[in-house]
Amino acid sequence: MSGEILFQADNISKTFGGLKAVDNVSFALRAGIVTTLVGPNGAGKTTLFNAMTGHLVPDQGAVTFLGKSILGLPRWKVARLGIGRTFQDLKLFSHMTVLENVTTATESGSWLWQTGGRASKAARIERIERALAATQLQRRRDTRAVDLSYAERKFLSIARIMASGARLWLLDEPASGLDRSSYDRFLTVLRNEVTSGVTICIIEHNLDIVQSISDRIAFLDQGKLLAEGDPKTILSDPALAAIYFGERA
Amino acid sequence: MLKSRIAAAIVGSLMCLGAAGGASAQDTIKIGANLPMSGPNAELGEIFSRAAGVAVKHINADKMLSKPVELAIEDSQATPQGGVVAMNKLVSVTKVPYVLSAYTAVSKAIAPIGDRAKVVSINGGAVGPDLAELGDYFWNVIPLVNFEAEVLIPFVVKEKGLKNIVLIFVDDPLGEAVQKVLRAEVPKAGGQLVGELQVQRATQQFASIAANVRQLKPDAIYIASFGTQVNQIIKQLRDNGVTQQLMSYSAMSTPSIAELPEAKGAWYTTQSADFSASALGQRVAKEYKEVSGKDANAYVANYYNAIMVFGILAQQLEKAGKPITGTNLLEQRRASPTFELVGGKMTFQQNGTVSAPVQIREIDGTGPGKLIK
Amino acid sequence: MVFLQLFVNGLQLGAIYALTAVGFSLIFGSTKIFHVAHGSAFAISGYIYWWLASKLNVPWPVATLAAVVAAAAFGLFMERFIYRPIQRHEASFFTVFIAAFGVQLFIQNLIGTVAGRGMETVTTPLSRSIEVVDGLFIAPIAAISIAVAILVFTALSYFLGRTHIGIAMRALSENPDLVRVFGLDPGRVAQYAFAIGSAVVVPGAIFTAMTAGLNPAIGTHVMLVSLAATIVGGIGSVRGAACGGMLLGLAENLAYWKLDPQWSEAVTFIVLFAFIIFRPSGFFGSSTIAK
Amino acid sequence: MTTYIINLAILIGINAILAVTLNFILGYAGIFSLAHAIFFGIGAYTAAIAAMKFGADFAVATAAGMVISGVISLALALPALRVRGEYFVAASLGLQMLAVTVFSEWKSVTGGIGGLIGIPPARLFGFDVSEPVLFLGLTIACLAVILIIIRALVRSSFGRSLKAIRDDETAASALGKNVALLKTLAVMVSSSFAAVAGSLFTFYLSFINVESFVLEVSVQIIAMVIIGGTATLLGPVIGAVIVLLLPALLTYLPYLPPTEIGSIQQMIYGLAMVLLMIFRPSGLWGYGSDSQKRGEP
Repeated sequence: MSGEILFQADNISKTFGGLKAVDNVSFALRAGIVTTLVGPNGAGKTTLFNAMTGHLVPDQGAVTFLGKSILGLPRWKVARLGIGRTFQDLKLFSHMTVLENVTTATESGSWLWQTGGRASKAARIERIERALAATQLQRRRDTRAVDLSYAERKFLSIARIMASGARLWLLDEPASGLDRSSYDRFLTVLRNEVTSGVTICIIEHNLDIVQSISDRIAFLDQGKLLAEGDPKTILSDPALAAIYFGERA
Repeated sequence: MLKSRIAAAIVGSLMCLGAAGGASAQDTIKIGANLPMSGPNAELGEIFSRAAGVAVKHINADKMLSKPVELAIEDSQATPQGGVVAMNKLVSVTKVPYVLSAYTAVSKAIAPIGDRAKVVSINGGAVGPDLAELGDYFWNVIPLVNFEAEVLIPFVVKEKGLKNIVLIFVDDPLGEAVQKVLRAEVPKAGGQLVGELQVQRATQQFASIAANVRQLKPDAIYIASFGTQVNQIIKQLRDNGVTQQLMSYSAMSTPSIAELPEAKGAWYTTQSADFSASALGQRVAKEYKEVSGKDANAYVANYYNAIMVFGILAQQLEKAGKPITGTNLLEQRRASPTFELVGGKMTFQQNGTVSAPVQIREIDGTGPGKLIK
Repeated sequence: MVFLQLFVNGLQLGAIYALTAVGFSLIFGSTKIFHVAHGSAFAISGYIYWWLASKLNVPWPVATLAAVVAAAAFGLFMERFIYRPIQRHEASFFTVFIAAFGVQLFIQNLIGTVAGRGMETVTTPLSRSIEVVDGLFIAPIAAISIAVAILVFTALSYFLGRTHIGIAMRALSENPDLVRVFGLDPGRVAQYAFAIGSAVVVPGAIFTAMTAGLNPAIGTHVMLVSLAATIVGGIGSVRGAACGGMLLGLAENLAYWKLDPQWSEAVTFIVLFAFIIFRPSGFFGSSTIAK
Repeated sequence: MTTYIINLAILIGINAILAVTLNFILGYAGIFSLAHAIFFGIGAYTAAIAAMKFGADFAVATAAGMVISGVISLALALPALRVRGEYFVAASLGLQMLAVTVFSEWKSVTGGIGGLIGIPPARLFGFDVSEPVLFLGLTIACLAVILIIIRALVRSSFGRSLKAIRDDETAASALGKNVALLKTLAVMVSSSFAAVAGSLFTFYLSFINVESFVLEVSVQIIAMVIIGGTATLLGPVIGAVIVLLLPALLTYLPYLPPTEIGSIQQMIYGLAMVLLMIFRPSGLWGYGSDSQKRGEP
């Protein structure tokens, strides 16, 4: 279960005023699988995401997507290459309706109209409806994002990335705070997407979630990549567990 | 639903605009005043309107006209847009034949409206020379600044022997007009214009201007600005070691300058508004002091005269049995262009400007100051 | 020598600007309220002082005290009765802006009606400059205003650095949650900020009344300058606002050295614009708001 | 009487255009410009010069104004890209003050404070439209067209992208939106439409000077937008009506001491602003009193 390498980071580092948030990390994301980034708080998981999506430029190292370097590209260019992400604090467009939130995700063109004519318009609408259906937000399509329930907001952020048509998803704690049922729904959504060819990288704390969705796990601590491998080996490693649960060995 | 209520309110208010307009009663003769009644230039608007008020009182007290005269004051805020709105209201709602105006920019903006509606606008405050070219229906009852400078400069240079003049002027039509006049007059009188310092209307700090003035070592400084800026220039020049003679035009005749200790000894020109000279003058000065608590100055004379010009013309029209319209007022003025007013005889020229005797005064802390020429 | 003269003038004006800017910066820093009515506090206290000192011949310390009280009271009033009610509905930035502007307009015209619309000055020998070296004139008030400015800033930085409430204010400008840690409610801190921020304009107002003179519209100009100074210095940084005010005062005056006078005002805003483009965080500011 | 109402209506129309165009960037793109009067001014001066020097038709003069204004608006877009919130407000303020200085000092073009006088009456495709009634028609037509265009823009993908940027710039860019380009476009659109108001103003007054394009005017336009309600189509129009009608109505207040009338009007106006903001912060046309963070920098 290892497709071609979609995304590659080669010993990238990022320091904030002395503190090494990401320390010489190298790892790859293979197409069609779910890779999970685990590690205690402050391990540099989100910083790594930011470095991968151009939200910040690593001090050193190389970042390539589909073999092309995306280092130093502006965020919107990175996004247009097909790397989508969600945020811990969702960052929904609060005063826009659910439909608007999802629709605008399909419209990356900057001009007064969208290029591509009828065909692409139809395609966009199809994508929008699919996203709404998958996240069961159809009924709420005309509600403003601020007025949604917490779970609904989480799903909206997923619907947005789904509609954007990105082929690599970077999800920052997407399941945190979800109740059981919506959490199961969430898993099925991800699974379907993966089978339909999307590659996913997740930051997650909850270990049984990690267990249930990961095909691969990368373990970070204090900005370093300590281990990478399949869930069983990583999760059964006592040393890592020790670090994860905070007793420094 | 609020929105519908808003809509209703707007419609309602428009109607009441209409009603108010229709309701303007005709048992009085209304004349308009389009003056700055708010904002930084309102001090003058206050003086102008009070002076006009005194004149109206006289016209009514002396029964000069068949119906009592009533003054409708609108606020021009000393801006073109404000002036235009106010002018439109005076012309087409209050329906006045005669409007008091002030400020060069405002006058320029409202003159076309007056011209179209055949309503006379008369200015007694602004002195920009280009006010002479605003058409038949725009009159000036104040000698424009060029008259004043032409009198002052020879006096200063020849009689007082102050040869080197520095000009501080505001960058508007007035300031530039003065600049033009001084460039011509000073050399003609045998003096020299050693410096020209332009300031913006908004400027309030003049310490560094003073520094520049000191560098130029002039014998006298001519200040061509208006409103509170004149006060600030005078005070800060004196505060910052400029001891030379200060001089200006009628803008220096505001009470707040008269009270400004730093202004003592400054010379300024104004059309002769010697209130003590005539009985009329004394009456005006007295009653003005009653309403305002301040001594009458040249502006008081101007706006008093502006209203009086109307009173006299209207009286003559009534005698001749003609209606009091802008057109008739203009005709009548051309027929009899000379008026007996505060400060003596005053004659309108064909282009609607007056030539009045100009006098030079020295500020001595008592109202308009002492007459020195 | 001209240069030196202009420099001295710049320092004097800069001191006044700094004193007004600091108040604005303090308030904005700790409440994130864009207090455009700050100029009104300046106008009010200036006129109170003028009225007491030159109309009623009250001794200057009393007049000053009254002015301080008036300014602080105005600040508290704004916080309590204007800004707080508005912010109850998560008011937008410009809702606050318009309300504050409305107040400014009201105060300006109120002063005009009550105190008259001419220029009013407090006459004092202090504003008369003496020729110290030939060609260099310095008024006692220049020295005084600079001294007072320094005094106020030392006091202020002591207050912000040492006292409980002061530290809380600084914290508030960093992040509001921190204040609860101090066991203070942001409302209280905000009131302090407004009271103190408004009170520190008083010296500037009084010096202006003695030098340039007061007029009802003066608040607007003051507001513009202190806003500019705050940005140039870095939002929320008292030290920054002080330096910003100084810089603007100097720039405005040194402009007379080479430029025609009518450009001196523009210089202020050229400096401002340049700072925003090239150094958005100002001298000392944390560029949190700037992207 | 009617002439007065018509004249007032024309001014309201012109200001409504300004408010609507400002709302496009303020309400929808979250760009808080204190410099809108600049583009009003550029439109006015351009139209005036086009008409005086080249006897240009209203349409031509307006088009010229729109182009020039659109180009110069890049000066405003620049800070809009670098900074946000109060910083941008201050930047636009600085720009506004600079523009005023230029307007009043570049005398050869703007006539300084003396202004430009003797602007010919408006002609449209050869017909004289300077008659108040006709001119009112012209004004309303312009306003209507602009409203329609803005409505279309707001509902287009462009409008959605702007709103997205307003609500969360980071998320917008993470969805592939070129924030810089979008903001620049928005500013250009808004500024060039503001120039239309300028052109109308020029032909209406047949005299313009810098005093009509100063900071106070920018603030008044903002007042219209906020009072009416940001990010609503008609809000700004309502705002313009109220802001211009209020003082006009106040002039009918009886028994005001004549010398104080101006100040009292201004005080009531100021007070009205404050009360409105306290009791209806989302604007008269806005969504009731539900909390809206929109407009938060």
